[in-house]
Amino acid sequence: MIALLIAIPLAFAFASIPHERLGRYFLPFAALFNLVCLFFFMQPEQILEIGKWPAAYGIVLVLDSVSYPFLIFVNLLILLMSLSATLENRYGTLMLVLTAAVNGIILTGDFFNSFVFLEIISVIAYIVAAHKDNALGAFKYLIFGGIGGTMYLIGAVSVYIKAGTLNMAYASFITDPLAVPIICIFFLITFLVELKVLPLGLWAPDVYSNGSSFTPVALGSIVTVSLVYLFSRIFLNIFDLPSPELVGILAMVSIIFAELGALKQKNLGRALSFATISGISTVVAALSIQETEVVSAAYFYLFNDVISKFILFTLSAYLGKRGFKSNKTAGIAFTFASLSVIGFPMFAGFWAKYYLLKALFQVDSYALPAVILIAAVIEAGYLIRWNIDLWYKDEEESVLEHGKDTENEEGIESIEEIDDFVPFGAQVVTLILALTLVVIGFMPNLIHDQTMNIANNVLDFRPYFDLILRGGM
Amino acid sequence: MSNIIYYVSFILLGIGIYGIVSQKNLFKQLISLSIIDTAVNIFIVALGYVQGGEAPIYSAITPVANFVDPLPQALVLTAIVIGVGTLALGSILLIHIDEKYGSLDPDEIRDTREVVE
Amino acid sequence: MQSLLVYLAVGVLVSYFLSMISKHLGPIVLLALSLYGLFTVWNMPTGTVESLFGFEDILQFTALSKYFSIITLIVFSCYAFFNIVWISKAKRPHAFSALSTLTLFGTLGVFLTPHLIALYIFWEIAVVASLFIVPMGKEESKKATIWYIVISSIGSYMFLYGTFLLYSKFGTFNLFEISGDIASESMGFKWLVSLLLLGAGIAKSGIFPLHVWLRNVHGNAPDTFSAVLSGQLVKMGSYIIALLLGVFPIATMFSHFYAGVNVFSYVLIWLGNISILIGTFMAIKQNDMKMLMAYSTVANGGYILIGLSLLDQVGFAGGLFHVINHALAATMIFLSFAAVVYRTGTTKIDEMGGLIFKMPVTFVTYLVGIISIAGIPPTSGFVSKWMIFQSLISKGMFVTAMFAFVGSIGSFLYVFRPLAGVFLGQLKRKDKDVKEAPVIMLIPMLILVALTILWGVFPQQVLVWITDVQKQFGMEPFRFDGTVLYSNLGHWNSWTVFVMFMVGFIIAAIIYILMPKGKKIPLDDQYTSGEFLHNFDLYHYATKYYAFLEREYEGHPSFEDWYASIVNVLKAIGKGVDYLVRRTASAYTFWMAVVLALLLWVRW
Amino acid sequence: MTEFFEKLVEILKDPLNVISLSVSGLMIIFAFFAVETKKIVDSLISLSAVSLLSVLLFVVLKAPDVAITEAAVGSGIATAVMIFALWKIDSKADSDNQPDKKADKQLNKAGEK
Amino acid sequence: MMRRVWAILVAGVFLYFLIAQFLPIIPDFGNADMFLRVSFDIISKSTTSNYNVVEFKKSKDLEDGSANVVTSIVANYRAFDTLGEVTVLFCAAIGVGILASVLKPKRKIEFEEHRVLRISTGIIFPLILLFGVYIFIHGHLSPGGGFPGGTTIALGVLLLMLSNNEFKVTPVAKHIEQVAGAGYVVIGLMGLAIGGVFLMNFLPTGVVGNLFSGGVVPIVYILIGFKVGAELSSVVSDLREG
Repeated sequence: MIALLIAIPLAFAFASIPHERLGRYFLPFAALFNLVCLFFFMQPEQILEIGKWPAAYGIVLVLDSVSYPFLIFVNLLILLMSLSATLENRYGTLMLVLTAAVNGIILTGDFFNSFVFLEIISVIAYIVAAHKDNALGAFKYLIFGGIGGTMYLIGAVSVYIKAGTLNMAYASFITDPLAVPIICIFFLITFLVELKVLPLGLWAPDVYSNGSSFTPVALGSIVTVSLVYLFSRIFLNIFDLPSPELVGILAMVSIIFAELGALKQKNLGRALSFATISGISTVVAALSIQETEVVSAAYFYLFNDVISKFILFTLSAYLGKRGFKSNKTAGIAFTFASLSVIGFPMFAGFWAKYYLLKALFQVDSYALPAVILIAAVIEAGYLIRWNIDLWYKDEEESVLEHGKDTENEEGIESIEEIDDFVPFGAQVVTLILALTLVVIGFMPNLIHDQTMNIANNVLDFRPYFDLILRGGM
Repeated sequence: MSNIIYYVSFILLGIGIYGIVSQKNLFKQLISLSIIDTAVNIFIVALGYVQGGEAPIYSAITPVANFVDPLPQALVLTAIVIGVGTLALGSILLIHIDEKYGSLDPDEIRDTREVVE
Repeated sequence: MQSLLVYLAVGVLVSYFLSMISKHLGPIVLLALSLYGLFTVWNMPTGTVESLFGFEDILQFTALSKYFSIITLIVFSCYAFFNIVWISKAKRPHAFSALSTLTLFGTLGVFLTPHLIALYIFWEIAVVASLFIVPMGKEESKKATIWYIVISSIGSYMFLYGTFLLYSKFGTFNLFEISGDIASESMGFKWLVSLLLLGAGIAKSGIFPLHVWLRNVHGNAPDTFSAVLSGQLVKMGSYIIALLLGVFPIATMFSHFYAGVNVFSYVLIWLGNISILIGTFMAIKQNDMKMLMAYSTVANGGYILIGLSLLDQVGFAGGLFHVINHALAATMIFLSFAAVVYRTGTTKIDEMGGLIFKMPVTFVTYLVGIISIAGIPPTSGFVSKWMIFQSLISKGMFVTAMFAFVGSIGSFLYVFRPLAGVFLGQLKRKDKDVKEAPVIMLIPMLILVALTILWGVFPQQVLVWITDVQKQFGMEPFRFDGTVLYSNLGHWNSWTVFVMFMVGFIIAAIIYILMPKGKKIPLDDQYTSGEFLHNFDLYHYATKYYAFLEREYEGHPSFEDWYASIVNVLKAIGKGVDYLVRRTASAYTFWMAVVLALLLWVRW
Repeated sequence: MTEFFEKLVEILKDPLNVISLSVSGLMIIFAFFAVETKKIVDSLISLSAVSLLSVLLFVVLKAPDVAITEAAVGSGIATAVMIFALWKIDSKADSDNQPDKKADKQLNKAGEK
Repeated sequence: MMRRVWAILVAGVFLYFLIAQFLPIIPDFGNADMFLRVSFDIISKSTTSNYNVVEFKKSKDLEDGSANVVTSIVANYRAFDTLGEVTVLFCAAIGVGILASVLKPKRKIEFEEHRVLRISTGIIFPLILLFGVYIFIHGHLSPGGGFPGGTTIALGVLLLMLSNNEFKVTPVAKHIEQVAGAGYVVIGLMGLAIGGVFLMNFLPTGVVGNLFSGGVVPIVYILIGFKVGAELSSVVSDLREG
């Protein structure tokens, strides 16, 4: 039954090959179908042994109370993206496959299977990254991600060699004490690459800043969420993180340097991609401190960061050279999102920072809060600069030259539809998301209870293993 | 022949990484990546080898099971196909890069980019 | 209090949507709200505790809250009253009114809660609201906004960090509960927390290391909003300083250092001295009248800081008193500037002149304002400065006293420059048909004038509030009865002084009337070597007005440049990161090897 | 020293080991050539040689499925795809297409130092 | 030259990690003991029942009936991985199609026609096709399977391309791809419908070693073969047409 989450989008994708634009129309329905299934027909704490092979031999899909919220969140994001982005002819099909892959990587309980889904995601990422004639960035990502994928493959196979099975739950019984840290190093490198923690995240800005309306959203929001899930599944639940202090330090360095890189940029998309790096590095730094409060705060931070960056990236893609004078709704959504990223009160971002700092101080880590706050100062600097510049910009002269996609169709369409440049769907979606941020800003418990629940479950291994042992359909 | 095959695959992997780092030309980097893939495949298959085992196929000559480990081979099948998919993408991306910048040498590409931006 | 805050929160939306009907309705809503608030706060007994939005006991109405809320509401009512006409000049009237109301909401909230997180939330609300008003001003105001947000968030994040430090130690966010047991902590912790928490106040009230934003922001903000910025928002910083210095047992927390003043206060006093110095001398240089008043705000912030951190009977009271009269003075000065700009359309001093004939009431407002700033009786400005000087002298802190003295001399100088440049002197040709500002604008200015002189002559009302504050903080309250103020060096009767001044004024008036008038000569009457000069600027008062002084400190170090260069360094690092990003996969792989080596190195 | 030689001899007794050892040596040489040579065409050819030799190695390792897949996919389609890409890139260098000469010109330029 | 030194250092770090750290934790070559690995039960086809000896052409109605154990893993035990694998290739094909369609100047690769090549291709191509089909139809008995078979077909198509310039892959390939890919998912869903589990082997697994054995394994492999063939040939033709 759980397998439908993966099978249905995949079937849609295969069925939509011959017609160019078919996939683009299927996408919302597939995402909606997944959501309906999740809400009404599937409840947590069930597993599926594919092909009726017992867990150790075959592949298991696990739907426990950790993966359930992540699934809902990811499918929601996909649904919104399908409404907001302008997907050219075949990209719809790719997004359908991405839906299947993301659901799969969250559901699967098998190392090699997660590698396969990781590779699907990477291949789609390479294609999507090359959108808007951004081949060079995509190629760099391809080479680097290829090495990362190889590392993951070696890790998965050596898990099989040591544990005799590829199942995640059983793999945690590796008797050799020497083996686990070594294997974890392979996984860790892959995750540092895919989660774009500097210095391994250097590929990200060139990929995200191609001015497309769905590349940064698909990669920066959707894929990132699923990979954060896999990261916490592997390093918080099954094995434990090798040398967490080093990971924390790397992430802190990455936060600061990414903000500095964003400070300098003349191109909104590029600045935002650096901001994404720093945001996700914050999450990684918080996850590397394996305490319940901190982990839950990290998920809250991820939630806020993903939604805000969704809004910012979508609008910045449609923005072109124009300011907000002509389009108030877009401007309001943009401003709300950036205020939430900086962490001003009345928005979700404030509570994200609040819970994070509170939890960090409770576990007596004083460096990370300082880093986060310093980063917030820099972020405030450039994000407010962008806001002011876009709000108070006259339509003709643009103070900052904007994006390298101005010579192709963006530039032409900017002439006839100067007054309303953001498509209706994108406006509605961004406005809804911005209002969500405000609502969470007033009622943070809506999310905080969920994240606390996730954190409690992800940090003890027992229920997961019991679930696998119990088996079932 | 103890572990020599492991060393061989590691050395191949090292050569691939050496190629990626040392070669400016992007095409060379793609080639090095596929060398890395081959090396990893050899390594995985070697992990599944059992001394004196047969190929894991029930047939007239090997009626009873005295097989090498078939699961790594199955994994390697998957890995090979994934590798070729990546390779095809890389080639078409190279064509695009060459169209846009007229070269595959990062230095010249960077010069043209400075002009563009 | 909760009802007041809720009304304000609703008022934000109301003023926005009413502005759609007629842009003049927005300020009227704000005026009504702030008058209502003034009425409520005036009659509210101190010590009442309420809950806000279901959070128990989060609002606590102390004497300090009462004092500062009254100042805020007075300033805001005059500001709103003034805006009723001025709003037609605003760029985005709807947003302007709504954000002004939001600013009032935030600041009142700051004054009403001792809960540190709630305080931070209200603080940031006020910052955000004002943040989006500032860029509605001149063209440079965009850059100014960046200065504003960066420095203000440096301060507020320092505050947040200190808050969480306290929380991790004591497990509560309520400042009054913390204050008891902090004295027993380690010295380093006490220094760290106090400095971090004061960081917000220092950044907000433009004390020395973080004073650079005032010139840009006050100078470029919309004209009337500069009044709120300098008259009210800066006072949020003073509130934080007063609150912490009052609530924390600073005297017992830190060892005594000099003349009965402990180390911490001494550091603060020196910051105040430097601010007075910088503010005064930079104000003398300015040619833009708004920027000039911005630097005078820095100097007065220094006075307030010195007065508060003296932490004794007279000095603390003097600091609090200086808060209110600088609030009034700055508001009326900026409002009069706004009136001038409303008519003439420029803020450059040397582009105006002789407006006294055209706008007499505005001139009177400005005159009283600068008299109060310069601390001349019978205005309230003198009283506070007298108290601060008394305390300094009685403690024998003559260096600080000298700084303060230089500051007041300098304030004579710089306030006279706009006076001479803008209002006296020859009327410019282009200003021939300038009229007096509309009546709606004059009324609030006159109200402020009346208040300043009233509290200069009969300071009892203010002193009652101040002594309440001192009683609440357990200090020995300031002694006074009627109009006679007692310090331990002597006493001062403001009524007698007022009578004497009036007598002197009348005598001067009689002389002025009886004596023959001087003859008026138009500028073009004079010539050199047979050539008529038509370049009037050379003959303008304001050109090279204080050249003899400015010559002395030419080429002084400019902090704005220092901070800008720091930003450039950061940008250079960012450029380096960008350079790394633009490499190919080879370099990325190199970094992967570095990380791998680090991981291996850490394992051993 | 001596026991190493004894070990070597004892290894070389088995012809399978001889094959795999020589194959491995060839693979390493070809791989290094593929990385270091100036002309892309040469490196492509040596790349396909590497994967063909790995087919032999798979056979020795008793993995016929992998061997046949590698033969078809790794050295068949992959090489064809890359050769096509190379021809396209060269044919842009100028209109007529004798791939090899173009490869010389364009890739000597690209592959220098 | 400096690049090479750095490169040697980088490769050295990786090699150090692999040889000094990673090699000690993996068993020596050839000494892997199968009894600790799941593949032991997979070989004896007794993951759900208890251990039994599998004999060629004798033992019947086991849980999995294909003589080629690798195939039984790929197409039955870990069929879900294979679905993902097919998807990877599918995405790569789509990507090549997208990126090739936006190439600005269309530069088709032309060859000078050669008569011998054309005629011999006409003779050989059916044989290649036949061979590919053989490979994936016998995937569960002999080495090979869907991927090499499909690739062989694609190579035959490549030969056609090389032989004459007019040849191009018609949209039929897309439909084959669609039918095969959807068919795979549909088989999985049929398993869900019949056996209640996704990708369940719902057909009877005959005698080990017969052509008609292994339940859905041959069907899956045939579908994969067609799909891979169609995809790879469309990739090659996309790359050529550009």
